[in-house]
Amino acid sequence: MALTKEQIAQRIAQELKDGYYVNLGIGIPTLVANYIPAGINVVLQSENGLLGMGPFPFEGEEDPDLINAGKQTITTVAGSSFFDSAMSFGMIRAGKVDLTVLGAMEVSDAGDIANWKIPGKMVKGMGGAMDLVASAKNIIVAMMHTNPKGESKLLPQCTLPLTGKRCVKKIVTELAVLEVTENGFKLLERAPGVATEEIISKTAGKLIVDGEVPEMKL
Amino acid sequence: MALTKEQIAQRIAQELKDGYYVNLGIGIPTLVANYIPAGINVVLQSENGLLGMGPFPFEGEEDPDLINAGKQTITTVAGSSFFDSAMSFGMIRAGKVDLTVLGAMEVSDAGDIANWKIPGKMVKGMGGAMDLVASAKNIIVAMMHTNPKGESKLLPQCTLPLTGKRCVKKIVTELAVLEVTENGFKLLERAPGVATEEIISKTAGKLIVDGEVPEMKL
Amino acid sequence: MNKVYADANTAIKDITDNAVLMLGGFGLCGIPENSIAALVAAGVKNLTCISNNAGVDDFGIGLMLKQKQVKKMIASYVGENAEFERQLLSGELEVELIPQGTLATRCMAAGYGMPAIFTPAGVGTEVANGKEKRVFNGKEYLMEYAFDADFAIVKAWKGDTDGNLIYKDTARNFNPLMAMAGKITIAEVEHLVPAGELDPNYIHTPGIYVQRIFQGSNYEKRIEQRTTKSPLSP
Amino acid sequence: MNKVYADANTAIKDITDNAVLMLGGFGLCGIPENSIAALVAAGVKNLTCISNNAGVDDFGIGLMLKQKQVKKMIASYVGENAEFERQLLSGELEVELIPQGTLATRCMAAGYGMPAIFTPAGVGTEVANGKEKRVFNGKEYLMEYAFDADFAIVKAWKGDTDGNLIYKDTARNFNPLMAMAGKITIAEVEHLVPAGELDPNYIHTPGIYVQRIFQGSNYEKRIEQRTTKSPLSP
Repeated sequence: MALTKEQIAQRIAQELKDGYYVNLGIGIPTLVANYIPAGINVVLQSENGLLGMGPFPFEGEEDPDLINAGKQTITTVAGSSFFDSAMSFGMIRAGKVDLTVLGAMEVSDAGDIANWKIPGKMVKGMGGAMDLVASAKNIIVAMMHTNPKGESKLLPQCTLPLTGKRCVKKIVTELAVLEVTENGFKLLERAPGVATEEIISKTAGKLIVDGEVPEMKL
Repeated sequence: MALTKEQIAQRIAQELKDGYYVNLGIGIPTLVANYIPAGINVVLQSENGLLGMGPFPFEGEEDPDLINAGKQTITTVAGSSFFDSAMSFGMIRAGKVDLTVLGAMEVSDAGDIANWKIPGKMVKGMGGAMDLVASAKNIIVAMMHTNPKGESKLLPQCTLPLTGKRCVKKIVTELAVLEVTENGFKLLERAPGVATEEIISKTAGKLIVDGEVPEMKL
Repeated sequence: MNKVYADANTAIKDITDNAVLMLGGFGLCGIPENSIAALVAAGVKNLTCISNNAGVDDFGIGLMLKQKQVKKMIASYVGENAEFERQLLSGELEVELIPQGTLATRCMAAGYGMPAIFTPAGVGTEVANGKEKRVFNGKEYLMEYAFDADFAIVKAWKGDTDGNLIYKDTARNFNPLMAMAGKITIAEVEHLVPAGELDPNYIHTPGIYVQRIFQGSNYEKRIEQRTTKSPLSP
Repeated sequence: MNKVYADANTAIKDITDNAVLMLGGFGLCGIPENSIAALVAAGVKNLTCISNNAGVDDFGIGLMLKQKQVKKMIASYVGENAEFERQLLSGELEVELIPQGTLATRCMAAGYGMPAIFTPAGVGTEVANGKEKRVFNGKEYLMEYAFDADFAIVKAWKGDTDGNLIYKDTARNFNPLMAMAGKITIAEVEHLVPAGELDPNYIHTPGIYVQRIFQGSNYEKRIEQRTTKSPLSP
C-alpha cells in the first residue's frame, strides 16, 4: 500500500535525532512535526525568524504578529527566540540547522532539486528554498513519486529550473525511501506491500537496487 | 596664547550640529563632551557598543558592565541603546556616525593619519581607529601641533605606520584650526594671540595662508 | 533635532516618483500599513519596491500594484496576488526574484557598510546568471551587492522619540534590516514613547538608523493563513 | 539533549593543546572569567586566542599569558599588559593585530555562513599587506576571511537551559558574535534559568548557536579605568 501523506511525514520523523534543529517546509514537511518520536527533543526553525515553533493556536488565540514561513498562525514553545531574517538565514548558511525537509517538483539522481518555478506558468518565487538547499547539512525531500500525469519526479536530470544542485540527501515518497548516492538513487526501503518492480517502473533516474529491499517500519 | 587641552576641545565642540551622532576618541577628544553648545543635541557613540553615552558615574555607582571604548566607567542618557561590536562598526562603516574626533601622532598634508604604532617601541594595536578613519564622513583630529621634541606633527608625509589614508578633514591644535584641502593644510583660524608666523614655522607640511587669518572665538 | 512626525502623510511627503523604496514585513506580518496607505493616497508612481512579498490583491503592497504605482518589484515570493500576475504577464511590471536570505543579507550589508556579500544561495541556478562566482574552502558562492534604497519604510511595535525601535514576535522579520539600510528610514510604530522609556538592552534598531518616526493608527494586521487547532486536537 | 554543564572545568574539559579559541569581552568587561580560570587550571598549551584584548597582567587572558599557554594572539588592542610585551619582544608570542571592526565582522561572518567580507578598515596601511583589494563605487576595500575557531567561550548575563543568552550593557561587545562563530560554543552566565523564562523577543543569542552552558560563580568583574564624578561637578 502506498503511504498517505501523514505516513510519509511519519517515516521522515524517524530521521530526527535528539537535539536536532529542523526546518520544515510547506506541505507534507509541516506534518512531520506531528510525529516527533517520544523522548526526542527537536527545535523547529521557521525561516521568517523563529526558533521553537509550537503547534497552531487555539481558535481565538491567533496572533497576526506570530506566523510561520507558510504565513500560518502558530505558537511558540518554552525556550523559543525571535530574530531578524538576516540572522535566520545566517544560522541556515552557517550549517546550524541540522535537517531541512522540503517538497519538490523534481529531483535528479545527482541530488539536484527543482521546486520553485514552472516556465510559462506563474512564477511565485523561491522564497527561502534556495538558501536552505544551498546550505543545509542534511536535506530530505518529501514528495509524491510521480506527478499528477503519472510521470516520475525522480529523474536523470531535472527539466524545470533548479532550486539547487547536488544537495538532496534522501527522498521519502509514498512508495519508497531513497538515498542519493554518487551512483544515483539507492532504494533503501519499500512502502509496506509495494513491490520493488513498481518503484523501478516509476523511477526515471538511475536506481540502484541492492539485494532484498526491506519494508519500512511505521 | 596657545590653547589648553580644554580649549582645543571647546573649539572642536563648535563643529557640532544639532542631531549629530559623534564618536570621541581617547584623550582630548573625550573632553569635547564637556563643551556641547546649549540647544544642541548630540548623541555620543562608543564603539564598544553604545549610543547615548553619558558622563562618568558618581562615586560608588560605577558598573563594571558599563564602560566606554577607553575602558572608563560611564553612564547612559535617555534614549541610549546597547548593541554588539559588529553592529557598532557596521553603523560606523555605513556612514551613520556624523563626526569622529580622534588624536594623532602625525597628520600629512594629504590627510593621512598615523596614531597606532611606533616601530621599535611597543605596539599597542589600532583598536577601532582604522575602522573609524576609513569610514567616518567627517574626521577632526585633536592634537598638539608639535611633539615633545618640538618637531611638527603636521607633515608632508607621515613617517609612522599609517592608520588611514586621505581621511582627515580638519585639525585643531593648541595653535590653529586647519582644513585639509587638495593643496595641503589651509590655515583657517589662529589661537588668540598666536602669530601666523609661529604656525608657519611649526607646520612642516604644505600650508596655505590665504590673506588675513582670523582668531578663534572661544 | 526632532524625528517625530505627525502621521504617515507628513512622513512620506517627500517621496517622489521613481524612488527606490524598501518596505518591511513578511507576508502581511509586520508591514507598514499606514505608510502604504499614505503612498497610495499620494499617488507617487514608477516606484521600485524592495520587499520580501508583494502583499495580496487588496492589502499591503497589493494596494500600490492596483494603482499601478510600482515599476519594479524586487522580492523573494509573490505568490498570493492575482493583480501582480496580470501586470507581470502583460509586461507592465518588472520583477526581480531573489532568494529570501540573499534579500535579507543585502539589506543588512547596506546597513553595515559592506558593499557586497557572498552566499551559496542560487549557485547552479538561473539566479547565478551574470553574477560573479567564487569558491571558498571548496564551496561555490555568488557575490551579491548591498542594496541602495532612497527610503526604508518599516513597522515596529514600540519606538521612542529618538528613533529606537522594538519589534514583536515574527513581525520583526525584514524590518530591522531595512531600517538600517535606507538613506532615509521612516518607522511607524504601534506605541510611540518618550526617549528613555525603552530598556537600552532590548533595542532592536538603534535610533541612529531612523530619521523619521510616527505613531501609527488603526492597524488591521490581516492574517493570511488563519490556522488553529480545536481544544481536543493533540 | 542536555546543554547544561556543572561548571567551567567540565565545560572546557575537551579543549586540548593547539586549539583555536575565541574569547568574548572588551577589555575586562564581559570576559568569561570562570572559563579562563579553568583553562589556566587545565594547563592546555599552544593555544591560538582570538579576543579583542589580551587582558591585564594578572587578570583575564593575562593569566593564560603568564602561564605561557598562548602561542598566538589575534586581537585589536593589547596595550595594558607588560607580560604580553615581554613575550612579544622575546619572540615567545606570535601576535596578529587587526582592526576592531574587522575582528568583530570576521566573527559575525563565521556565524552567518559568509566566507569573507569587505571592509575599508586598513586600506593604505600595513594591515592591507598581502590582502585582496577591491573597489566598489569608487572606494577601496579589503577582503577579510571569516574566522574558523574550534571553541568560542563567551560570558552572558542571563541564559536558559536551551542555550539562549542575554547580555548586559556594554558587556555584550564581542560575546554574541563569538557565540555564533565557534564550532562549539561554551557560555558562562551569571543567571541560569529554565527554558521559557526569558522573553523570546529579547534573546541576543538564540540557543541554536550554544552547545554548552553553565552557571558561573564568584565573578570579580574588575574595572580597568574607574572614572567618577563628584556630586558637585557638572
